[in-house]
Formats: sequence, C-alpha cells, structure tokens
Amino acid sequence: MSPTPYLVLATLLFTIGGAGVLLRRNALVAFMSVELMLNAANLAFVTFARMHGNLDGQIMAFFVMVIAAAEVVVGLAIIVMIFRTRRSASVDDASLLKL
Amino acid sequence: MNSIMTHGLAAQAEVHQVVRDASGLISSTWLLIAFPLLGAAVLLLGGRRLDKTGHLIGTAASCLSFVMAVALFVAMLGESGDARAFNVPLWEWFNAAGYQVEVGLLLDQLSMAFVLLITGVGSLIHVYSIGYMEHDERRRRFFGYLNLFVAAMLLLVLASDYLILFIGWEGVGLASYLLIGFWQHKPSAAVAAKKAFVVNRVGDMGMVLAIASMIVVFGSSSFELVFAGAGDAPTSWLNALGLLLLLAACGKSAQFPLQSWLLDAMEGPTPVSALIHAATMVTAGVYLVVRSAAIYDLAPEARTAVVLVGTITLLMGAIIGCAKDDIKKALAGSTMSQIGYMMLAAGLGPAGYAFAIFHLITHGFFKANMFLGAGSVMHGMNDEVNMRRFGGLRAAMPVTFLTFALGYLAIIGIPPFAGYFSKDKIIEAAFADNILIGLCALIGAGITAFYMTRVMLMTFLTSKRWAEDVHPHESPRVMTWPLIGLAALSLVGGAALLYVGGGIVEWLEPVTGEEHHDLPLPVAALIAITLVVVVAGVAVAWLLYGRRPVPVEAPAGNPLTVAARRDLYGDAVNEAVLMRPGQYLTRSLVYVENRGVDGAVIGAAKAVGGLSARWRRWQTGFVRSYALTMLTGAGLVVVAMLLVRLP
Amino acid sequence: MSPLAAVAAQVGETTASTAGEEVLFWIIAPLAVIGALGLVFSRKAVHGALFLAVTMIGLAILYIALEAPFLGVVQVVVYTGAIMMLFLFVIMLIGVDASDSRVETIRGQRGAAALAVFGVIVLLVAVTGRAALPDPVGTAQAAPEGNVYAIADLIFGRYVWAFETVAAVLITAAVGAMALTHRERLARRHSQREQSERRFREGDPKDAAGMPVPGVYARHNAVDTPALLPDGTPAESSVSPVLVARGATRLAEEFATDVGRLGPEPKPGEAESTAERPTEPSDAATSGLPDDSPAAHGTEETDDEPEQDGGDAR
Amino acid sequence: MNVQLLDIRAVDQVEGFGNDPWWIIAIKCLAIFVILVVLVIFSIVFERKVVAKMQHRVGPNRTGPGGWLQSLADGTKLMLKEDIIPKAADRVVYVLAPIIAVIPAFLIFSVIPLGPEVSIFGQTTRLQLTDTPVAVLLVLAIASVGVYGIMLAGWSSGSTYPLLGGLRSSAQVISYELAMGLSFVAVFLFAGTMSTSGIVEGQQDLWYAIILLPSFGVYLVSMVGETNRAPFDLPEAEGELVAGWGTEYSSFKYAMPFMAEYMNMINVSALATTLFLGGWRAPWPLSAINDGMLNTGWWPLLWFFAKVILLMFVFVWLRGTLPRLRYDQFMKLGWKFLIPISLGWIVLVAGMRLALNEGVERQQMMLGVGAVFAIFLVISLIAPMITGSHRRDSETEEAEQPEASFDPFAGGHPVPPLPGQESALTVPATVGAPADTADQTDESDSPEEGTSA
Repeated sequence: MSPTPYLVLATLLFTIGGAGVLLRRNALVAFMSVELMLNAANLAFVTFARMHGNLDGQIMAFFVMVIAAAEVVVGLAIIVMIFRTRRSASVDDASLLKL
Repeated sequence: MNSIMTHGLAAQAEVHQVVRDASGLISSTWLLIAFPLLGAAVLLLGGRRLDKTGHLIGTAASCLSFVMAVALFVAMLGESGDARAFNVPLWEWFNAAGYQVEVGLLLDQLSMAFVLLITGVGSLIHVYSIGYMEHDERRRRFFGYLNLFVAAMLLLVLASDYLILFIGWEGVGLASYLLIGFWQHKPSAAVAAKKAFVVNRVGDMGMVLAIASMIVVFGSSSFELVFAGAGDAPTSWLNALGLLLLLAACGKSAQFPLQSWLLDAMEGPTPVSALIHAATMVTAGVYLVVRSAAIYDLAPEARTAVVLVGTITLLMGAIIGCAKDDIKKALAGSTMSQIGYMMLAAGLGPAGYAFAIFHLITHGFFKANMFLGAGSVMHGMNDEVNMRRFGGLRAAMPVTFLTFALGYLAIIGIPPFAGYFSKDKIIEAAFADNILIGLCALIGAGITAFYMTRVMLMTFLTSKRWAEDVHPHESPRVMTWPLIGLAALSLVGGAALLYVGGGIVEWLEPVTGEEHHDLPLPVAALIAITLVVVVAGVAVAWLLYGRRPVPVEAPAGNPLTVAARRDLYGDAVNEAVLMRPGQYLTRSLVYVENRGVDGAVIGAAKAVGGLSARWRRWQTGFVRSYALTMLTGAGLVVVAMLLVRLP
Repeated sequence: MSPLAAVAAQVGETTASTAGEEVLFWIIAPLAVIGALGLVFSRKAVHGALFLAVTMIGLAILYIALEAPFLGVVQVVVYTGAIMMLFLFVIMLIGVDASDSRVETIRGQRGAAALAVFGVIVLLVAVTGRAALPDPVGTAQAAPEGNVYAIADLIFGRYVWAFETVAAVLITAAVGAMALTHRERLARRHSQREQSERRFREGDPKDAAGMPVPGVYARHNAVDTPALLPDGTPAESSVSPVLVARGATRLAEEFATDVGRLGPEPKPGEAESTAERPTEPSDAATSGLPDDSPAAHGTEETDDEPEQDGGDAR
Repeated sequence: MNVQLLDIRAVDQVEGFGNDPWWIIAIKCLAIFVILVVLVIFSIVFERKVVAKMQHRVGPNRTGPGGWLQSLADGTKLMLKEDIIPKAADRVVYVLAPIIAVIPAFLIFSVIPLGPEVSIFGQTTRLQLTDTPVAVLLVLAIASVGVYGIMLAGWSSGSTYPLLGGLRSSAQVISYELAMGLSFVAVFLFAGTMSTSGIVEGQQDLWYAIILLPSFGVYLVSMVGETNRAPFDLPEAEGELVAGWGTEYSSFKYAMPFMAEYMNMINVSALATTLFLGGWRAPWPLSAINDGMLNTGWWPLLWFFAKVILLMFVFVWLRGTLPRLRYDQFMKLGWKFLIPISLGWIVLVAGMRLALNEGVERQQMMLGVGAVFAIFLVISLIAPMITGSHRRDSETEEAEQPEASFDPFAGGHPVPPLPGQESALTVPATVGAPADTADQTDESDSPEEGTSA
C-alpha cells in the first residue's frame, strides 16, 4: 500500500493536535494534544521506515515514545504543582512570567 | 632668596658613608620593631582576659624596645665614626620585572637618634599612660594601639626602602587615626580622627607619587640605589621628587598647607598628643626630608619650598598658639611652630639637617614634657582644658608646675635649657642663609616666648578661676615620674646633645654632611638679640596676662586674635579653596553625569523600553498565542522551502 | 482539492495483495481522526482522554499493519497503558468536574488558529499528495529475523548511546517529577503502633475495637443515621462530622424517639447528600454487612486519627 | 539442564500459526469464550467454598449439587435487578466502563497456549488461537487497556468513593505493571522470544519458575496487585470505600466488571502457567511416563487447567488468610521492593546469559551465581539485624518521651521544625484513607458475593 494515505493521516492528526493546543485552555487537554502531535509524527516515521525498507524510523518512533513518557511525567508534575497553588489548570492563567 | 639656592649647589659634598651589612647584635635590629608589634598583636587579639595586665604588657614591650635601642646604641658607639651605618636585610618581598623590593632595615646615626627618641619618650609616655588611662575601660586596647604606633614609627625610621618606609608611614597614620578617635563616642573625636586621616591621605598621595617617580627614574625605591642614582638624575625630576616628598612631609608633620588636622587631633587622649602629635609622628616629615638629603641637596628649588613652608608654618603655629585658650591646642600650635623650625632647618640643606634633628630631639623632650604636664593638669582638673578656668595651680600641683616650668624655659630658649641650644642653632643657620628667613625665625622665637608665657601664667600663676566642683590635686607617681624624667631631659638634654662626645652634629655628620656659613653678624650678638626678643615676648605676656586678672570668658579681641582663634582661617581656607570648588566640581560633574551621560544612556534605555513596551503586546503571556505563532512560522518555513525547492 | 484526488488515485492503484491492509486502514484512519477531533472538541478532559486513547490504539494497529508489531504493542503499553493512565490519574486528581467553558478569552485566537490550522493542513496535504513517493520496500530485507530481533539489534547496537541517554532522561524526569511534587512533611508521621497505643491511652476504652459505624443496629441503613449502641442509645460520634456540619443528619434525639415507635420511613429529603447504595433496607446481605460480621467499620477517613487496629481482632 | 537460547526463526508470524481455516478459528474463539465464562462461574463458587472451609463454615450448599450452581443463580439474579444510573454520573462513560473492563479480559486468552498440536475434524492445529512474536507484550497491552474500565467506572459514577477507588486502581496498576513487566524480562532473556508458544517450548526440560525463582515471586505478588485482589484490593476496600469503584453500579453493569475481575485472575494465572510453570506440559514425574505420552494430544489441557486452578487457589488462599495492606505500605512494597529486586535480578540474569553466550562453563557460572546468592543471603540476614535493632531502639526512645518534641502549630501558624527537632504532630498518611486491616478477615464473603445470599 502506498505510503501517501498514512502520511495524509499523520498530517491530519498532527494539525488536529496543533489545533487542540491552540484552542483548548485546559492544560491537560493541551498537553494531550501535544501527545497527539507526537503520535502523528511517529506514524510518519513508521510509514517512512517501511517505505525505505529500514528500521531507523521505527527506532526513532520508539525513542519518541520514551521521551514522551519522560516529558509527560515532568509536565504533569508541573501541572499538578500549578494546580495546587493556583487552583486552576488553565494555561491562560499561567501567564505571570509576562511583565 | 637666591642666596639659598646658590649655596645649595655648593652642598654637593660626598657625605654618604659606606653602609655595611650588619652582624652580631646589630643584625637583631628587627627586634626593635618586633617587641611592640608583638605587644600590639597580643593586646589586640588577646581579648578581655588581658584587661588586667594589658597596660603592663604594652609598657614592657615598649621598654624592651628601648633597652634594645640602648644596646644597639652602645654597639654603634663601639664603631668608628664613619662606619656606623648598617644594613639589616630581612627577606626579599617581591621581585617583579626588575623592580625588586628587599625588606630590610637601615640602622645608621640618623635612625639611631630617632629610635632612641621614639623608644625612650615612648616608654615614658607608656608609663605615664598607665596612670592617665587608669579609669578607662578600654585601656588594654589603648596600649595595643600605642604599641602598634611605636612599631610602625620604628619601621618608618628604620626602613631601608621608601616602600617599606611607606608601610610604617601608613602604619603611624593608622595608629594616629585609631588613637585620635580613641574616644569614639565623642563625635568631635570621631570627626577629628577622620579629618586627620583624610588630610594625611593628601600627603600620602605625594608619597606614593614620589615612590612611583623613583621607580621610574631610578628603577628602585631603596635608599641605597635612589641616593646613588640621584647624582645622575635630571634636576627637574629631583625637584619634582623633592616637592612630592615635601607634600608627604607636610601631611604628616602638619605643615602649611596641610596643617589643619593637628589642632583637631587634640581630641585624642593626652598621652597620644604627647607621643604622636608632639614628639614622634609629626616629626616623620622632618625625618623624611633629612633622610632624603641626597635628593634635596641636588634640588635647590625643592629645598626653597621646604624653607618657605617651614617659615610660614612656624609663624602660623606661633600666632595660633597665642590665641588659643585650650591648653592642648595652644601646645599644638606651638608644636606646629616648632616643627616649622625643624622644616626650615631641614630646608637649609647640610647646614641645617643636623640642627633640625637636634631641635627635633630636644623638642621631643620638652614638648612631651609639657603635653604630659598639660595632661596632668587636666587629670587634676576634671579634664578641663580651658586655661581661663585654670590659674594658680602652682600650689595645687607642684611637681607638675615645676616640670612644666622646665619645659617652658626650654621651649622659649632660655639658656642653658635644651631649647636654647637647638633653636639658637636654627636661627643662626637661618640668618646665615638669608636675613629675611632669619628675621622670621627670630620673630617666631619672640612669639613663642609670648604664648608660652601666656600658657604658664594662665595655668599656674595668676589667680584661681576654676569651677567650684573642681579640686585640683597632684597626679599619682606613675604620672609624675615620667614628667620628672622628661623635665630632666629638657633641662640637660640640649647641652648634653650638643657637647657630649662631639655632640649630635658630629654624630650625624656622616649622614647629613656638614657645612658652615658665615653669619652676617657675630654669634654672640645674635644670641643676645635672640634673648632680648625672647625676654620681650615674656614681658609682653606678663603685661597682658600677669598683671591683669584673666577674664573667665574670652574677650572679643582684635582681628588677628580672632583669626588666630580660628586657626588663621586654615579650615576656612581649606573649605573655600578646596572643599567648595570641589563640591561645585562634583555637583557640576554629577549634573553632567545625570543629564549628559546618564541622559544619553537613560534616553537610549527609555527609547528601547518604550519600543519594547510596544512590542511587548506581542508577548501576551498566553501559551496558546505563542503556539499559534510557532505554527504559523512552521507553516511559513514549509512554504519557503516549497518555493525554493519546487519549480 | 487536487491532492486528495491524487491520494484517491493512488489508492485505486493498489494491488490485491494489500487489500486487507487497505480495508484496515480505511476503518482505522477515520476512527483515529474521529478520536483526534473528539480530543479537541470534547468539553470534559476525561472524554478527551478517552478519544485520544482510541486514536492511540488505532495508531497501534496501523503500526502493526506497517510491519512494526513491536512498536504497535509498545504504543499500547506505553501510551495507552502508562501515559494516558497518568493523564487520567491527574485529571481525576485535579480537575474531576471541570468542563471547559467555550468562551474564548484571547481575542482573535480562535479565528487565527482556525486559519492557521487550515492553512497548515492544506499545505501539508498538498506537499504529501504531490510528493512522488516510491512504493514501500518493506522491512523484510532489513529485518530478516523478524521485527523484534531487528529492533533489538538496532537499539543495542547502532543506537545504544541514544538508548542510554534516553534512559538517563527518563530517570532524570522521574526524579524531577518527584522533586516537583514532593511536599515537606511538617510533622513527623506516627507509626501505626504509636497511633494504636495512643488510642488506647487517651481514648474511650470501649472504642478500642473501633468506633461504631452509622446505621448499625438501627432500622435505617444510612450514614446520616447514628448507630445504636447495645443499650439502645444512639452514638452521635458514629456520624461523620461533615454531615453534622451540613445539617444533613437526623438528630440523635429525634432518632431516639423514632426508635421507640414504628414510625414512617424517613423522608427522602432528610437523607440527601449521602452515598446511599440503591439497596432495599430489608435485604441485609446487599447492605455490605454480612450477618456474621459483628461490625464493619465505616467511613472514618474524615477523622484525624485513622482507626488502625493491628489485626489483632482476629 | 537445557536452558539454551531457542533458535526460533521468529519472523512476524510465529511458525505454525496463521494457516487455520476460518471455522477452526471460530471454534477456538467460541471455546475460549465458553471456557472463560465457565471458569468464572466455577471459580466464584470455588472461592466461596474454599474460604468457608478455611473459616470452618459450610459455604454455599443450597443451589445445585453441593451448592455448585450458586454462582449461576447469583448471576441470573443480577441480570434481573433494576439497572440504576445515578443522576450525577457521566452516562456514556458510565455505560461504557464495564464494557471496556470486560472485553480485554476476554482477549488475553487468545495468545495463551492451551496445548500442543491436536487434530480437530481432521485439521491439525495448535490449541491456541494465535501467537505473535510479541505475544507477552500484547498481554500486557491488553491488560493495561482493561484497567480503563475500572478507572472510568470510578470516575463516571460522579461519587466520591468510586472516584477514590478509581484513583487507587490506576495508581496501583501503573505501579505493579512495572514490576510485572520487569519479571517478564528474565523470562524473555532465557526464552529468547516473546511469543508464548516459544516460551512454553523453552520450558521443555525445566520450568522457569525454578531457574527464575525471583522473577516468579515478583510476578506472583504483582499479579495479585494487578488484579486488585486481596490483600491488595484497595480500590474496592469495603472498610474504607464502601465498594470502591463499583459502589454506584448495579445489575448487569455491575456483573460485567465483576466477571472481568475473575477473568483477569484466570488470565494472570494462565499467563503465570505459561511463563513460569511450563504451560501445558505435564509436571515432572508425569512427563516421564511413556516417553512424554502425557504431553501430547488432549492431555495437556488437563495439566494446564490444573495449574491455573492451583493458582486460583493461591488467590483464594491469600484472600482467606491475609489482611489488607495499608495503601502506603502497598505502594512501598511495589516501588521499594519489587522493582529494585526485579532490576537487580535482571542484571544478574543478563550477566548469566552473557556468560553463557560467551562460552563460560555452566558449572563455573553456577558457582559464581551461587557465590552471589550466598553473599546476598548473608547480607539480607545481617542487614535486618543491624537496621532492625536500630529501628527498635528509636521506637522505644520515641515511645518513652513523645512529649519532648516540637509542636509545629504552637503559635497558630505552621512553622517548620528546626534541625534536630522532631514534631509531635501526626499527619494523615497518604492519598486515600489508611486501610482498616482488622475487619478484613472477619468477613466470610465479600460484598460482591453478598448479592447471592
């Protein structure tokens, strides 16, 4: 099967994830949207891996997964911290670094 | 004035003796400094547990140093006349790119004289202080400072390098600062200490520049190399060096125009005034000039400046001394005046060096004597210093009176007291050099007689004017014995120094050289004139203060008196000439800084700030806005790549 | 829409051997897209997480179809099993009932975002569609011994340093998360033994075996009803202080009089806000209190002193 | 002892699979479904009867012969009960959650080998629905999806106790899945494959439960944690959370996760059998009979289910004897004991494998392993003596003078203790309420079972 449909799917998922980041104020949802974008990228990696006939893309996707796990752990810890102090999980509320 | 310079050129005698490396006892010269330094360290670091014994430790350190000095003196006497200079190298301090500084001591006749004076008078004052400071809680600290001062002063006079000398120089400055401000709870003392410190820094500037110049010209700051190279150096450099050293000397010795701190320095405890501001530290300037004889010998203009400074100061000090009602300040004016004499003598070149030192030593005796006497009076009068509140103390404190009287006779130059010999020699030398200068010195002697008689009359003779709650009494023995000792020295010191074993002139001759001048009139005549002037001064004082009752409140007085009371407007002049313009300068600089430099900088910053305030609106702080920007940017990058890649 | 046409054209060219994959893709891909859209548009975070889980599982299946079975399974284990689970955990921890409002607070954000997203979609789809991609080679050549072996070979061979680095990153992240969420304990924590001893020392000895739970021995099986002690008196301490503070309990006196006569059932309003199970009071077994159980211990986590009995009641 | 690396050419399709006709597959699927349901029904009664025996009671004895149809009756009754959806519930998820819980439970058996090749209606096929090179990972993946059911059930009920139960459940599963996965790694290292049939193949001579005893132990503990069973049944701890995540559920929607729980027990038991207990192979004395006759044909089904039921008995046994852990103790056990032990053990196993692959003599290696074990034993014997005595000392000290400590709320505001000060105040332990361990063993039946009475 041609890689094109997979890539189009990856593109769609990626942009939908981007839209989620842009539109949703709930930090958790925005964060999940980021995960969706990572997944989309992974799909592209795996597709290309098959297209080129080597496994480097799969390895890359594997590493993306592991790093995503690390990122989620820290990110969620930060969100929990912010929620503890501010009673809010909205990304718009965490804008105090602005002058 | 020309005559001063002309003979200066003739003074290029080879006066410098061979300096040998020390051996035997003399190689232990460093102990002189080590004793008081150790004492200071022990006292200052030892803490409260030494409160009970601190004064004894301090006095012992000083006395040990004196014993050592005497031993060295004896050892030195054992050498032949021109082989009495010893170099005591200790260690190499640093050696940087050819500039080498050796920490070493130079023990020759000049420094020996100073060492004896410092340790001798110093030890007596230590003893005196035991009694004077008895009720002070911080006596241990006081003795620590005294020891520190003695150590620094000894380092100053023993150093074999201008840089090492400078360490001692600053050390005495520090000790002086600490001791003037010893009663720091009094604002006046704190201010006086600060003033002394600041004015001294002006002099230090000259010293530092002088040392730097030496390094430039001679490549070294050690006495040996500087003096050896002086002959080949250009006169302009030597003059500059001389003037810079003079500036330094003026600062330390309270000479015009840096005299203003000395009178305020009387805020310190009286032994301090006696030790530092009469006998030792203020003479450091004279020492510096005499020590730098090799430079001054070849720098006639600088020497003229020294003479001028000395003359002006001796008259100023004398005039100020006439008007002061504060006994210590009157004595301080006298000190200025006397040091003016010494500077004058030192400025005369080889003809006067020895006399300068001679007068310095005798002055050390009798001025210390009188200061301590004044301290004794204050001690008995509840720390009252206003002479208008004294009067008739002769009966109440006979020992003090007698010793003070001996000092008085010495300072006004009545034969055979110490001052007679030393001051007469200076007046002679001054006359021999220049009649005008001589006359000034002569007038100074008259005024000295006037104001010292005034002090004597107002304090000890005349009627009682003291407050009702004051019960004058004689001081304890620990205070009177040093007085007696110093009085004895005031009595016989002059004659002894001049005549015993060839006298001080011969003793110093290997260092300072010697030169004789013809007087324009016979010596005996000059002596007679001088005595007449002195007696006239005494008589005037008697007429003004002895015959009439002294008012408790000071009368308004004539303009000269008013001026003298205000230190001849020294502070005012400083303020007007230096402080005000300085303030205006700083203010205008600050203005320029604020409006000009800062204006440009702040303006630029504000421009940037304003611009960024506009731009900041892009920075909403909302992550989602940033994400939008990023997404748009990424899209644009893809577009750009497409445009480049695709046909 | 020429790119999409191109996609369709290429789909038409596919050979019969990949028909199964093709069917799978066209089932999974819409599901994945629906899941993604659901994530963006669902108001509740939990729903979003569920939608995302659907997408992730769909992607896992696609991975398997793309000759990456290991990655597919790892996708489920790591993403669905661990990461989404963490997300759900945190959602439940902090934002249980939060459903986002639909009002956009940043002016122009929604329109600009829609525009940008649409632009990027068109752009990327155009690029993907126009690109002349070769037919896939397949990984059989690269993985003669199977996908798992080949991946293991690469991870522990060529990419071993990346692997080690990633391990370090993981550990750092774990430690960092711990440091971030760690809270300093103000007071020393007492051991179970100490708590037990204290209860015996300070408390009422008759409560040593545990406080009575509400509703026990009463005619009513609800937490708003105090327990009846063996002597027939109601135990006020058996009702949660929270309920008492809210006034959502039956008063002890009122209840005591109630016990005496066979009065009517308590009105429903009086029993509101309690976590009552939908059970018939007469059915003792459904109450969660077996007949032979002397006293089941009730809801005591609101107490400062958790009842801890060292199991010696056996 | 033959623990060699198997030379399975594990391409993407495991050998011997993928060739079945569709009707065989359908039969297998149906069989798995039936087997699971029957096993669940059986094991519920089995559990009640065994617990009753342990408590010197009779247990269910009314319905059917010997009371063995009790579960059937209970299930029928549950179906007929009123189906209630609370007002505060999230309806969609509330309905979805039990389904999510139960479906993965059915899926796991698809990769469990029940026996060797047999002949069904003339078709030679394996007694296993399918196998993949990542079959064990697949089991983990499916299991992790199953947890969603419990978690979402807790959340969607819109009530506090279920939410707490759901939270606990997710935390518990995340924690114990790690230990479980780590316990597999040693098996993978020895089997050289992740396919279940390959692993059973690798235990032809020696069960991994024997050579990988620590892994087996860790797995046994973590499988109890993973299935939320006593003593780790904190998500549904009735003493604290009424019925945990299931508090608001009723009728068939309650029956489904309940069934899923028992199926999960069967699943993990089956997995343990496959990974550690030789799968469908007969135990040693039996396997020697008639040159392995008992390992062929349909016999292995017997051994397999005997092993599974044995493990089920272990579950029941644990429940009947052990009190519930406190939540913090439970977490501590998972993170501070099981995972470190697994990690250390994996390092050891990897070293052994490497040594074997490098050609070290087996005898030497065993000596080395023995030495390591001896050192470990000595340390584990000595360490408690040192730390234990120390702990006892400090405890007695604290008990003697608990009053001399510092009160952080003395001035009305909380202040941190100064260095060396110890606070007298007690802070409630961890997330959720501490378990009340006392009542656990007093009950004869769990609330779930209680519906049958």
